[in-house]
Amino acid sequence: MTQAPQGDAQLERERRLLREMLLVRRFEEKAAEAYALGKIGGFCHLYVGQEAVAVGALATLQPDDYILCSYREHAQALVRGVPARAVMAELFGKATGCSKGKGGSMHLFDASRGFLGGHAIVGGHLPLATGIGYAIKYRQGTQVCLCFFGEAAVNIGAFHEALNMASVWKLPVVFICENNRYGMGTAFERVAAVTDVVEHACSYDMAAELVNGMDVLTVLDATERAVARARRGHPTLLEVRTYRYMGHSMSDPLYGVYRTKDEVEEQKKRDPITQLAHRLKDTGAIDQAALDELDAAVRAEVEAAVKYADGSPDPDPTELFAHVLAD
Amino acid sequence: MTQAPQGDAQLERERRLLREMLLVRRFEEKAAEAYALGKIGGFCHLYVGQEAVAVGALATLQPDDYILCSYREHAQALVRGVPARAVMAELFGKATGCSKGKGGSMHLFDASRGFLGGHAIVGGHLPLATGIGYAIKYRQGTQVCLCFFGEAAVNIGAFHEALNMASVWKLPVVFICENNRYGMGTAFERVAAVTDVVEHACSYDMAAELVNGMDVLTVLDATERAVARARRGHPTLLEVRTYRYMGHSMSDPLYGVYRTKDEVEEQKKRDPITQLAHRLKDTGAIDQAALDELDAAVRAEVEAAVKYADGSPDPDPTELFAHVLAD
Amino acid sequence: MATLTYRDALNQALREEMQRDASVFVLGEEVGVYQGAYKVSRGLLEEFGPMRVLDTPIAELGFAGVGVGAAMAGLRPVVEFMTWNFALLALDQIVNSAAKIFYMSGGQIPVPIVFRGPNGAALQLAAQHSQAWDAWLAHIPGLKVVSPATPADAKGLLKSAIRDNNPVIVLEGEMLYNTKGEVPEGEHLVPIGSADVKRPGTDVTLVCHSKTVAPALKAAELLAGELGVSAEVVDLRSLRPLDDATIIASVSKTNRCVVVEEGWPHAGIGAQVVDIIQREAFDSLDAPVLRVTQADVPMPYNKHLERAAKPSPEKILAATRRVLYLD
Amino acid sequence: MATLTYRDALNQALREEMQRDASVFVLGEEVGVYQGAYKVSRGLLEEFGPMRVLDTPIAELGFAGVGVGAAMAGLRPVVEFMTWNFALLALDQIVNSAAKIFYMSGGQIPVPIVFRGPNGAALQLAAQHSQAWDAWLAHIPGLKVVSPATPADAKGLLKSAIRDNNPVIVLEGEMLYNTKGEVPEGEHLVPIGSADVKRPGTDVTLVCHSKTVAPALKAAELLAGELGVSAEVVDLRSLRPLDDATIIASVSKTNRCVVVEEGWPHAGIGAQVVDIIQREAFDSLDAPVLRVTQADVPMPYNKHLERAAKPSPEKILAATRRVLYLD
Ligand SMILES: Cc1ncc(C[n+]2csc(CCOP(=O)(O)OP(=O)(O)O)c2C)c(N)n1
Ligand SMILES: Cc1ncc(C[n+]2csc(CCOP(=O)(O)OP(=O)(O)O)c2C)c(N)n1
Ligand SMILES: [Mg+2]
Ligand SMILES: [Mg+2]
Repeated sequence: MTQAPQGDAQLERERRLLREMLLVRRFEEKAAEAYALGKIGGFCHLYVGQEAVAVGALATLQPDDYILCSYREHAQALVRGVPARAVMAELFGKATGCSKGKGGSMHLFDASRGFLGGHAIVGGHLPLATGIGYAIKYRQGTQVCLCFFGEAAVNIGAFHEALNMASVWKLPVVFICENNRYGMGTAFERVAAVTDVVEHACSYDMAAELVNGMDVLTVLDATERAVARARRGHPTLLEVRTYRYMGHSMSDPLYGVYRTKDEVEEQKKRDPITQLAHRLKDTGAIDQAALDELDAAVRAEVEAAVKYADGSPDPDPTELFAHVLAD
Repeated sequence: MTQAPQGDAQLERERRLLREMLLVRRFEEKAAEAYALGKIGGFCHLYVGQEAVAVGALATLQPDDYILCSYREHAQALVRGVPARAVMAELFGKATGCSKGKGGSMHLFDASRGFLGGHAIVGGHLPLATGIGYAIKYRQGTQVCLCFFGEAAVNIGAFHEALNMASVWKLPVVFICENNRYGMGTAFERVAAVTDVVEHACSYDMAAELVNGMDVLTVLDATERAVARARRGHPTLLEVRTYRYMGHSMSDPLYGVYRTKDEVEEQKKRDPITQLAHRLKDTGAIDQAALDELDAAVRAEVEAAVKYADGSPDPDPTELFAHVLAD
Repeated sequence: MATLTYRDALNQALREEMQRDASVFVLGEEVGVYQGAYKVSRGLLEEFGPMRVLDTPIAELGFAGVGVGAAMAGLRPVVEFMTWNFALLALDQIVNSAAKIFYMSGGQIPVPIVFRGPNGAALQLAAQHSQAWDAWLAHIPGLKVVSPATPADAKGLLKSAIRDNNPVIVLEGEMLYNTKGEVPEGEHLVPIGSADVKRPGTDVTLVCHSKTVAPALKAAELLAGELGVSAEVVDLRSLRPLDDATIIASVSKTNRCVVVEEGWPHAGIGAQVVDIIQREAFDSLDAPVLRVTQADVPMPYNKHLERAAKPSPEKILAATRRVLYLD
Repeated sequence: MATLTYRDALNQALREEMQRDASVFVLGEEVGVYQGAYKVSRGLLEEFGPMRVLDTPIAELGFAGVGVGAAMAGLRPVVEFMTWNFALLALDQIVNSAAKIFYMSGGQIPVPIVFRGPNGAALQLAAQHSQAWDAWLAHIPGLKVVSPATPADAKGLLKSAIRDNNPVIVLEGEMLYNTKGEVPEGEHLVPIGSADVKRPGTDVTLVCHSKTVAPALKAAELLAGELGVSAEVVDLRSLRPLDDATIIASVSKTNRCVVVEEGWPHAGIGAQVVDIIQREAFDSLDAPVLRVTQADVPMPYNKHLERAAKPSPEKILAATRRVLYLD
């Protein structure tokens, strides 16, 4: 495990983590607005409440590492450095989007950053992660592949097939289960015999950790351990306990029949952004003015992204038939 | 758990178990002959060496219980009481076969005995077992469903999906994994991160037992416990350690490159039939003469089955289009 | 007659059949507590309870198999796929279990089950969530496949499907759920295998089904208005079996035909319709039959590209002009 | 030129491409230690080692996804399905991942992968093991699909498939593996998308592919002998894209056509061929195009029923007599 940075470096790092969480939060809020205005279509799954997971986990990566996500992946794309305007433009379906407007919210891609999507079949990308891990080992590379998915994906066969092979072949993959308690409107305990996802690691002789997903530093540390293990050729299953503040997607109710408003409000008290902001203020690392400044900067960035997306052209009609096959 | 029979009843029972194992052994030997003669076609998977599993497990059932199997199911059909001639006729593809000659070795069916097949996609019948368990519970019935499958099926997603649902819904299903160490030519440890199949039960909060599959009484006892538990509404995963003497199917080599002749010979020393025969002789429950008589009777039954199958007609050509759809 | 939405017509069919037959139950993701992802099962949990309205884990292969197993044991499951896109994971159970067990068992074990859900594209759901499986499912002997276009047909075909003793595929449409129409109260059954002439005409036949019926009717209007051409609109309703007679009768009268479908062109349903027409009405054809289908590409996210990919009244009109040699 | 079996031609193609390009590797069940269930990969493990000849668990969905992931990361996997029947479980990865990722990513991430294995019926393998997926796979944009009938085409098409930057489906045949033919040494590439006239003729066109080429050629012989009819036999070789030009050219010359395929009739490849012919060669057709397919039933086990279900020279002859109006 790499030595955690000290003093200023650590503060600097924490400020960066705070900024990234804020960026995600503001981006998602804007996306919700744009969706309401009909500028974004289809399914749009927001990350509000879960920011600490993507931000903490991705802080551990090198530029040549790989990332695979489900359809709830705006945050991972942003944190990985895909420009907010390219992500927003993709949600708007514009030619300037990171998938040229052909993928949309559920299918963000940026090959130049090892960001390999955005996949919308629950569990479908887990075998892909094992395959990417295999390619890394095949080339005797030192990269890792981080694979994010929700807890409901644990009930589908692909999860098991992917973990078993990653373990048998000793691949550099970190499986990050974002356990936000619900798969759409279904509480995990109603459809899973065992609700501690980490337990599944035993069946695959795989290292595992249960992680508090509302604390970005905890996520970062746990992922750092897992990534180091991966670079030594051993996969890990991380169960990160987190919570989704908004509806499953923009087409779903905010609370729904499956959870109470109180529960949601209760969870918001553990808000990862507020927590870190407080800590930084308590330690005097940042004051309210600096915080407001940070927030203003982030809001400006997101505003600019929306303007950019709005002003960008739709794909040329000929794009319909482009990229069906590679040359 | 039902009281185990005492004295004579127990001896009588053990003689019956011996007879059933002998029937299976002789039947499979004849099937191998018939296959060599081209009277049986397609894939034909024999049960030689594994007799104690089907015989021990099925001894615990009531007439209205259900049984689901993989393609290696001649034994289960015979032990369940499907006449040897109807099974042999099916292998011969005759109109008098238990599936009218349309299913063959891998698809034996006898609805009247709750024998619901004979399924040839690895893992494919496990969800069916869960569904049958659901139907039993739905009708508030007291039956159970026994589901047999090989250890290699544990690596496929359907196994996990089926076990999770059986546990969440508390269904009367006993999942019997016949661990004969190999899936075709692949040793389990080469493709499974964890080789104790029972460990998977933990991920589904399911009762489990590791069972010596070369001892019919051990199998019977363990299954009896599982069946009793099922009738109380709790599924069980049984891992029964057994061994296949012959090739994976009649199209595969006897030993192959994946195991040695010595290993096979070594295993034969634990032969379930020899073991029980010895015990019965030691206890004086049966003498050599009676044993020979029993074997002769079984051989005669199998001979008669072959004659019957041989003499039976092929399905009428119009059968090709019959039973595609039910009325 | 009451005016209902397509959604409520399906809901009524489910409720009436569940009231009529205690062996009918529905299962799938979110069908219970959440009232159905598209609210087709609204209110059923409250009326029939959790055994008959079963929320499943995200495990399409597994719960499709659970349905088949329950059907083998004599129940009449109605399996809802949240969308047919996810049924790709369940095809092994639909094709290898549901469609074959009656045949393989020599007619012993019928599988009375319904698989239903929205099929094809909605709006901007992108490539993985915008697929029409009409041609694939209709390809399979042992299945019946229906695709209602109106609320009345939705109710009548779903009721017939539930009473059928075979696996029946019901292809619905998210874009149809809110469409309104008159629906007969109570006992209203539409026989599986009968097409319906939605608009009579004399000059050209427009064959369509499901979501393409509306654009076909629209095109027929335009044809009557702009060109004084009388188009007969034939709604297939059933894709397997196809109602050859109705198709042939219409084309024998009009001598010209355009076949419209939502799916991809290559080996689509339309190709089969063309095959039938040229075979059975060869001499009455005055022009080649033309087809209007989805563009032969994965569905793009951008809404303009998506619109350009879908069949439309304009495209149908253009094709019709060509079969009428008006260009 | 050397005379090789179809099996050895495939083996040679694999070996040559693995020697030529270090990023090519094969994976699947039994491909390594067991030398391949049908010995297509014989000797490769010894020559290239376990990283490049990877034995997988029985997890079709999982290892197909592993292949796709490896391809996304730049390798060129050749995934072997022991038979295509089992690929039913992997269709989500083939259709939703392999065929769509290049498009959804706006052309950023090509997926250069081959999925290969025996397709369709062999002898008496019964319903679950005797399915031809030609029509299903050819239906999907984003895939290429080839189906070689001869050893030379098997080598040339597999080599082209491995070098292609797209997912390519290679449909082989267990009944073809032992057939012999001349095979060019070394660099022999058959372009994907080109049909081949296997026998020139003037009076009628017989369109076929894969296992139906032999019966078509046999029928052509009989036609020449018995009736003095000159039949042109067009081997499609590639099912997606189809070589429309070659088909049209032949039918424009012969004015009559019979389309033969191994699969089921309803929305089969033959239907698409018929659609093309009646659209592009309408005026040159002197008779309806007729089709010879598998009987529209699940494959029965009994060998006489099975034979009756399959296309045969006799059936092709009978259909040809009808398109020639000789009956
Ligand atoms: C195989 C499959 N089944 C169903 C769906 C529809 N669906 C999309 S997301 C979702 C819930 C997933 O929940 P979870 O895995 O916990 O992720 P979360 O949305 O909570 O991040 C469902 C049922 C799908 N996309 N894929
Ligand atoms: C999904 C699937 N993949 C591959 C096969 C081919 N196949 C048939 S049996 C078998 C091995 C199964 O081994 P195991 O489950 O241990 O059962 P055993 O044969 O040892 O009884 C394989 C690979 C299949 N039938 N189904
Ligand atoms: Mg969740
Ligand atoms: Mg085994």
